[in-house]
Amino acid sequence: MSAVLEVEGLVTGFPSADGRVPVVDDVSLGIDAGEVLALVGESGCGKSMTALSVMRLVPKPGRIEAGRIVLAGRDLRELDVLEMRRVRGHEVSMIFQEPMTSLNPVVRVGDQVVEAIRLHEDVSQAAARARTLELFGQVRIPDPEARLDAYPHQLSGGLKQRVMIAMALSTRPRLLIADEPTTALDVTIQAQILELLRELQRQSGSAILLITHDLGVVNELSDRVAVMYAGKIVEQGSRRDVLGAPRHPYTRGLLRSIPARAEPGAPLAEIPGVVPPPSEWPAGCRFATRCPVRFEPCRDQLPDATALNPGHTAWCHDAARDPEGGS
Amino acid sequence: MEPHVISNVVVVLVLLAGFGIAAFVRRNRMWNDALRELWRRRPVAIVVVAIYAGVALLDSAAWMGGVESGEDVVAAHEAKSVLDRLFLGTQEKSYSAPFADAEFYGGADLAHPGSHPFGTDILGRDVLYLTLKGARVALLIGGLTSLIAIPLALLLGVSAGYFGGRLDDAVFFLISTLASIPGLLLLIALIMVMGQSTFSVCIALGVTSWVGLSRVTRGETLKLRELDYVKAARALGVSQLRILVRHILPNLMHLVIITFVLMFSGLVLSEAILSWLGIGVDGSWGQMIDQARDELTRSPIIWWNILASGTALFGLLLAVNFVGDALRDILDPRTLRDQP
Amino acid sequence: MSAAPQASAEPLLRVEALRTWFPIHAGLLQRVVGWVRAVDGVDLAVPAGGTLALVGESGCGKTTVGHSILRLVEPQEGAVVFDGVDLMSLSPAAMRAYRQQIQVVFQDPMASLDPRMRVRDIVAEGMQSFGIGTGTADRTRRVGELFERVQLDPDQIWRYPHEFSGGQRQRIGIARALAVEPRLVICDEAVSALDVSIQAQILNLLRDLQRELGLAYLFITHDLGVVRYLADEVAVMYLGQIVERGETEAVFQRPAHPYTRGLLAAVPSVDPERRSPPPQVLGDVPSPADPPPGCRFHTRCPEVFARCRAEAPPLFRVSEGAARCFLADPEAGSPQGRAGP
Amino acid sequence: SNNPYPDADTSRKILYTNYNEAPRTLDPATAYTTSAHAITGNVYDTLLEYHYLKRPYELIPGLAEEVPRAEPQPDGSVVYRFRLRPDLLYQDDPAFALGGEGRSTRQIVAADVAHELMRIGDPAVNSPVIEPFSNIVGFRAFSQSLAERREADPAFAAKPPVEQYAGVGGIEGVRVRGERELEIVLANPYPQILYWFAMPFTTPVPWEAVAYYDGEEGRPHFSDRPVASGPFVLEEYHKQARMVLEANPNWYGVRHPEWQAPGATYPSEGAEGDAEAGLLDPALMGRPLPFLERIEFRREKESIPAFQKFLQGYYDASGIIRESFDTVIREDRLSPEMEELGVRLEKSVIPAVYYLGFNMDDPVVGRAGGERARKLRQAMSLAIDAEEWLRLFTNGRGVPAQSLLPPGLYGYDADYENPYRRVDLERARALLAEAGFPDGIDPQTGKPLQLTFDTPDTSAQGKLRYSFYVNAWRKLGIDVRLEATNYNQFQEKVRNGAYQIFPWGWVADYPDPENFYFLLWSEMARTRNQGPNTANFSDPGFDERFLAMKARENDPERLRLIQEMRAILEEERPWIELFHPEDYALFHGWLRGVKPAGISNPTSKYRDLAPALRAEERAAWNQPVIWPAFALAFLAVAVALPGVVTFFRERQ
Amino acid sequence: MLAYVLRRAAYGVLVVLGVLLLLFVLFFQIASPDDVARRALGEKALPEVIEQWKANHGYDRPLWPWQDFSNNMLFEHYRSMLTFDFGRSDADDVVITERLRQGVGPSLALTLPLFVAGISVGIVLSLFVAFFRETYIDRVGVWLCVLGMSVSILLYIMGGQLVIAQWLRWFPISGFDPDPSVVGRFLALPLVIAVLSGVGGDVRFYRTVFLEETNRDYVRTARAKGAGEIRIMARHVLRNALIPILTRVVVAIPFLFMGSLLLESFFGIPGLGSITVDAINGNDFSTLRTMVFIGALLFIVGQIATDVSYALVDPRVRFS
Ligand SMILES: Nc1ncnc2c1ncn2[C@@H]1O[C@H](COP(=O)(O)OP(=O)(O)OP(=O)(O)O)[C@@H](O)[C@H]1O
Ligand SMILES: Nc1ncnc2c1ncn2[C@@H]1O[C@H](COP(=O)(O)OP(=O)(O)OP(=O)(O)O)[C@@H](O)[C@H]1O
Ligand SMILES: [Mg+2]
Ligand SMILES: [Mg+2]
Repeated sequence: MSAVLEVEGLVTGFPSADGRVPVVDDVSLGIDAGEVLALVGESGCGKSMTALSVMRLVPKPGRIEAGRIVLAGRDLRELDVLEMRRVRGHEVSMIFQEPMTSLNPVVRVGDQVVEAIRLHEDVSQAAARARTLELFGQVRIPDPEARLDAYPHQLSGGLKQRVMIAMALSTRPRLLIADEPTTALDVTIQAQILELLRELQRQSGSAILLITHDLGVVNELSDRVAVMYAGKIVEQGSRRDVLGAPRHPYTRGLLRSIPARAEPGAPLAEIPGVVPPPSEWPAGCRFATRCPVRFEPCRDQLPDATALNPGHTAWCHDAARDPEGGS
Repeated sequence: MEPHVISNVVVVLVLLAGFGIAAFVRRNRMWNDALRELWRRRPVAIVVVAIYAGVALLDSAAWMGGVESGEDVVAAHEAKSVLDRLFLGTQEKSYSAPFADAEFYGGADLAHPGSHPFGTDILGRDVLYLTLKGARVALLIGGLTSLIAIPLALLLGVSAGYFGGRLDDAVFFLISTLASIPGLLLLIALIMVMGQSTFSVCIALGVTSWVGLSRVTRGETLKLRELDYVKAARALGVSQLRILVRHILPNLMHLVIITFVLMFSGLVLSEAILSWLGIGVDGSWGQMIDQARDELTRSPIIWWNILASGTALFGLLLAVNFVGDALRDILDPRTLRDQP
Repeated sequence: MSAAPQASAEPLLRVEALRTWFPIHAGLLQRVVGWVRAVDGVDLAVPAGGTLALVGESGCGKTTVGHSILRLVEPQEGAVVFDGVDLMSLSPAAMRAYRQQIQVVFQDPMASLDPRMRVRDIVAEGMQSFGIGTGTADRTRRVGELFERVQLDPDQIWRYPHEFSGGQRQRIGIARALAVEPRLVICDEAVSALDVSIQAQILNLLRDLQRELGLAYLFITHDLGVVRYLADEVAVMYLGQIVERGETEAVFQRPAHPYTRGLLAAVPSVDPERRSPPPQVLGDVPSPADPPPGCRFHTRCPEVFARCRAEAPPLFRVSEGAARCFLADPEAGSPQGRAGP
Repeated sequence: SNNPYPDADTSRKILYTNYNEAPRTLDPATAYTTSAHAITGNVYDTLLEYHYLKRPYELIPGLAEEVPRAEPQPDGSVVYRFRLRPDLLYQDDPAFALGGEGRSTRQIVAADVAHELMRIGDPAVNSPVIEPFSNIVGFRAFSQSLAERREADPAFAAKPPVEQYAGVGGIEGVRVRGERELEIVLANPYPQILYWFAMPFTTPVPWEAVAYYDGEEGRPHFSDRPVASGPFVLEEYHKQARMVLEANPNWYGVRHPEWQAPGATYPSEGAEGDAEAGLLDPALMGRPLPFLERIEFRREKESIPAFQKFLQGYYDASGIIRESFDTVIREDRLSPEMEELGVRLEKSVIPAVYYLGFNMDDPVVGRAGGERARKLRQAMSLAIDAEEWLRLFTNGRGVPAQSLLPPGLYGYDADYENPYRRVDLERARALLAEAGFPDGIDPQTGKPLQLTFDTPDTSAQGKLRYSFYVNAWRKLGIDVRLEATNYNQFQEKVRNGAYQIFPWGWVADYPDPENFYFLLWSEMARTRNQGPNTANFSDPGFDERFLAMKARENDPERLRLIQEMRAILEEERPWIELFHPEDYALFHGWLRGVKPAGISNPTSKYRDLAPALRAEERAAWNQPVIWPAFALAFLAVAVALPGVVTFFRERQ
Repeated sequence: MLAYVLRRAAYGVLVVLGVLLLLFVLFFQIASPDDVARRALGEKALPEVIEQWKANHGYDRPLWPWQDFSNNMLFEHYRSMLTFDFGRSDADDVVITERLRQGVGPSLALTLPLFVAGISVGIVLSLFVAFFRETYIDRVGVWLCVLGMSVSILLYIMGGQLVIAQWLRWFPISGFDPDPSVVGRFLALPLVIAVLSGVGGDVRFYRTVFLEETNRDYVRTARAKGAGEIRIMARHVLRNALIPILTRVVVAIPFLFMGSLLLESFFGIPGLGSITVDAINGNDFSTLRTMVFIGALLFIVGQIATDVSYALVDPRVRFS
């Protein structure tokens, strides 16, 4: 399979009192056609910035500082503003976490999808509208005809997220980035949305970059998983490998602290401490401050990628020391 | 009591309040940080405002005696402020241009040639002196008005927002009613009814300006009332009064300060308009501008009066507006968020 | 089970037929044109030293139940019996004494701390209010102790809330609740806003505190994983009503109400070997201002039948608890006239 | 273009002038302000007029065929006989339909003058000049019986006023003898009465107009709708914006130029200096009036724009309104810039006096203070330098006053020097010490004597002006507080007697000393009798002489009386006489036949202008300067452009 | 929607009644009819003339209903104001309604273009600076705005007259003539000055609003769709920003009125503002209170209109 998106050495930084802070630091990813890659990690670890870097929508004063973002053979960083605009929404689409605020409150939802279509395809208003109606059916919006003319506030959160999905899919993008698409929703709604994404992905074959902090969602939807911690990817591999046999202590800790996996009554395994803010990142492994198995080199030496199973990589001195290991 | 005694007491109170606030700010990290940030962003504007305030204080501390009985015999029996004393005996007979040696019309020699950087006015008074005296009036307008408006606005706005119900309905109705009368007209009507004096101008300005602030505080209180930390305090059995004082008021303070600073320029500008209508405050820059209007048709034109008073007014407002702007950015989380 | 409550004993908190409706105003004179039935006849019981979890979808009225118990909103009817005393009948002054015994921890760790107060004052405020401690210095000392208890650095008590991380702020919120030595703590989505690794720290803390201090929790959450981990009993809420109630394990193993079943099925699995089946419960929760007639769940119920649409089911006793569903009606026998899903 | 008038009007003979405050009323019986007389004087013709050019003022016949002489009667009364010109018409007006279907005008008759005199006597009209007309036999009685009948008989009160007047039998001393003859009988000699017949108060007023314009059913009120007998007709009356007069085609001067009537012909002889001033231009002399097609009064509330428009040539004259003349005079002459524009300056002393008055009812400065207060007043008088004031505030326009009589009036003595009307601080201090206020210190308080100075002007400029006097008194050590209120509050204070020192002025109604001295007659005391004697001055010796003087023609005895009264005032100092203002009117070169009138006397009909010259000058003076607009636009673009360019070039 | 409009209108009526009560207290209780009569008639007026005048102007009744329920000033005040039968001016007996009728034309001739020009110039300029946010254009723009806001309108007017009319001679320095061939000349200068004096505050406010909107999530969505900056500004941001802008605009209605007080007086435009200033100077209480009432009425109507237009712009209000 050919890679739809290839990110190499991406660095995205924000200026701060002491120089620029790379909130995304040397991140490399690859997504193949028809594949769902989940990017997980704790709040503030740089997931959204990675996604926005791909879209080249990093908010000012943030800036992409290095790296290549190759989408279907073209480095997006080389494109000029107009070309990039044609890529956005057309070749890469994005769904955001907050369906409540991500739609323009004063424009009818149908028109917002129509706009997305007509920005990229030279079709008539009527044709675009017909397409929108069709899309609304596809994303299982009940009574799609009436909903075309509804305003966002007239729809529930689940419906709004469906509209967002319809909008993202309207131009059949190669890559769909879903930034925490279900975090704001209730479980019963989340289950429906996940089901929908799963189904749409099967039909369209788009690649999906799924961003979430919920390992359950990862498990439900993804093929491969990349775990991010403090701006860096710490472990990457197939869903089964990462969730079933995690090799990075952070991934392990994360999985163990999920209450649903824990024995009722027994204390939860916890990762002590908090994610350090970018200014306090250690020079070596970023997880070193909280790691239960850290040893000498962790503090000052950046861990190298350690290939474990085919396609399963961990950036950990411990894993490098004991490639077979695991608990 | 003699006016100058009151004025001196006020100076002392203002200074005490200033030290009190400074002490509070020093202890309170949050305000301390905010002020530091303000100083970092707008040092010039703050210095300018401080200079104006200093001049106003210099013109407020007054005492009797120590005045040579010159031309003006009565002056020896009047309390003179520091500023008055600095400019004592600078009187000329009539107009003279800045730094001139002779009278503007007629060319008679001046008593103090070359010593009037802004010239003198028609009665021969030093324009720099008059302009500096205007600072006190401007700050008096702003200060006295806010002393009336802010407590009123807070009292009504906060209690309406917090207790809701009938009280809120009543206050909201009062606010709507007062707010729907165009401010200047209400101002004029009030002053005409009360008779014209500095105090009544300030009362009228206070009455017309508390409404806006009250609306802001009411809205904000409505919001704060529903916040978790207020609910938590209620769950902790904290008394209503204490909640108002400890939780609501401090969280409104930044709004009050911002509104006040932004209101200040509005007050001084309104006073200028009132002066034009003949119901302003004696000695204000508005009045000086108004006095200077006819001088613009004189030929040769008398430009220094309007330039001095206009610039003084402009300078204060500019500095205040810059400070207010920065304060808003620093204190108001809403606009803070807006900075990308 | 380690801390099984004595079933016979009078629970610490008993809520009966609690009803809290919010008026909807409209029209020329702001007349009340309708009601948001946020809480519409809720019964619950929290045993002393035990944990009751209240779960349900967003907007179903969980927070309102919590606030009604504390009388932060005034319920229209119902009884809240705490330690044998009906709180609803108390005057505001008398109520104040009881507030000391029931405390609340909120969801949003930022919004629940006054940004303009030092955390020492935040935590000490309740003590001052109830006269705990002998003076300022004593209270400060106690705050330091509480900080240690919730695993915070006692040297940081003079800081402001924004100088703490989310997990730390939540600990401060807990310390504030503990400061007045309550017997019941209402945790309103106290861990929902936190990352899993932090959430685990807080959950452990809450557990430890319960053990040490014998606290009872009314734990409001929408995360079923947390429920299962923490709660002795669970009450599932839907549109202002309790639809199922029972011991946690029993409810998780043998959910009696179709909504509970749907809810459990919808939780994504974290087992890489297993993925959830397609969801059973479809659609959105109806508006509490205009709840459907009959069974409130019938619009989304996969097992709906004619009676559900016409008649509101009462709570039927099921093995270890109760369910508000005609399927659990012991008298109905086999469900006749059942419509297809 | 900055031409405020429609371009089509450029070539017409329209005089443009401006006003500040619209007249409150145009009813000739009540209108008593300069601004009202600017309209009523031109619209209503009077039986007598003043000669346009001659000084001292001389009465000439207007609607009357000649100026009547006093005819003393054996019983002490005096009769004046007026005879109207034949074939006088009112302007066309729908009101005349009341007198007969389809009529649009009618002849002016003697009864119309009598009608107006009765209106003055009618208490409901509330005329301010009842007092001088009370010299007419039966005038007071007429007022009284009218009031009584109305009180007693509501049906009577409901009738139209003319019928009511007829019902009480009119005024005994006003006898209409046929259409054109009118006799006025005065109970005692009052020679000044003739002047009143040169004022709009006594114009013929048709009863139809009063009855028709009653303010009902959309008809305007008579006070807003004059019905003209004079050279001009009020064409448009929009108080807030403009008033327009058009030449009246029904005026006798237009219909009968052959009469060469003195009131309808440009005079051929004038006063000293008129020939040099171009007033005796052969092109004007002897020509029938009026010259103008139209007069437009534009409202100008602010003096700056008004004056600027004059400089731009859009007003033909400027500086007529008293309040707003801060003009462009240097050292008593036109500035060179002005002269370059071809502007002419006309100076004339207005028969008026401005003064600072003491309230003689006040215990400190007034009568009750006795000798002590008199010395105080004298001292205060000695501190005021009117000349300096004039120099500062009016560019020296005005004659410092030594007595209350302005130049040009009978009894004015240019050589008279008032010992208390010069600046002598030494003497003032001495007097003050004698008065018991050494160095201005009030022995009771130990502080400077405190007095209040009540002024009717709260404007900033007003305060400046009055500060001058306050500063002068401070030199004596008297602490005078300025109490500026608006005009009405000031009047309130005056009515209640709650004032000490006040500024005031008086402009003559007619050129006779009686019109000034009555301001201090005790009968006219303000607080007691609501009269114009605002100082509440009351002195038996003064009153006696005043009454004697009032009844006399100008003769040496009268002069003696005047000097004696002057001596009393000199010593008593109820007033500090300040100055007699000078009117410095500016005129553009294209305006001809302009002589300032001084007293309220309409002169528009004598004015002429050259529209072609005016158009030429205006065009030359008003070339707009355009380049700053381009410069500004260029600057804005230059500042913004680099930013815009880099913004669009920016690639991420 | 209709119910909403009605409700707003009903509250508006209530506020109108409140305003009238306030006016009554100010203008009748505090400034008594006797004073007013004497001010109008002058001091020589005889007592019976004063009584007559008070009767003519309807000032001869007891003030409050509890003094005489069927015949009192309060009810009469309400009746006359609410039926727009304002009676005659205290100062010169002119029928006030007539005077207002004369004043409305010139006022509207000035304020309507001013309203439109002010808003559109403000919005265009603020869109411009908001578009170039974080460049020096934005900073210079904001600087200029603060600068402009710190100058008294008196100085604007005096300076404008001096420079534009007197020195550059572009327009007549003041005056008004409804004649269509010249009316534009008269309005140009006040318009330029008013727009100039107000534009600073407006731009600063609108810019904040625009920036606030450009940081919203839906803008990010639009960018992610591939929409260009200009399109985002015009289609998305502007419409949302209209909501706060509308509030500002209504707040500006009385300011318009107040501004026109100065402008009309300075420029000799015989509109409502001029009438008001004359009434102030002439102590003409009946005209003044009518103007205050009309001002308040305009504001209240404007506010209702905004709330309704809110509903039109903002579907969240429309469908609630
Ligand atoms: N505008 C900004 N200025 C400065 N720093 C920023 C800005 N936006 C984000 N960051 C920093 O970038 C880092 C990564 O943010 P990002 O939004 O990518 O996190 P995330 O993983 O998506 O978190 P979440 O799960 O909360 O969405 C954070 O540490 C944040 O502090
Ligand atoms: N003060 C109030 N006035 C009117 N309606 C209210 C009020 N508070 C809550 N509601 C409504 O009552 C219903 C229940 O609200 P509640 O906050 O109790 O739900 P919840 O279960 O806590 O939801 P969430 O999970 O979102 O916190 C909601 O529909 C809400 O809109
Ligand atoms: Mg994110
Ligand atoms: Mg909740």
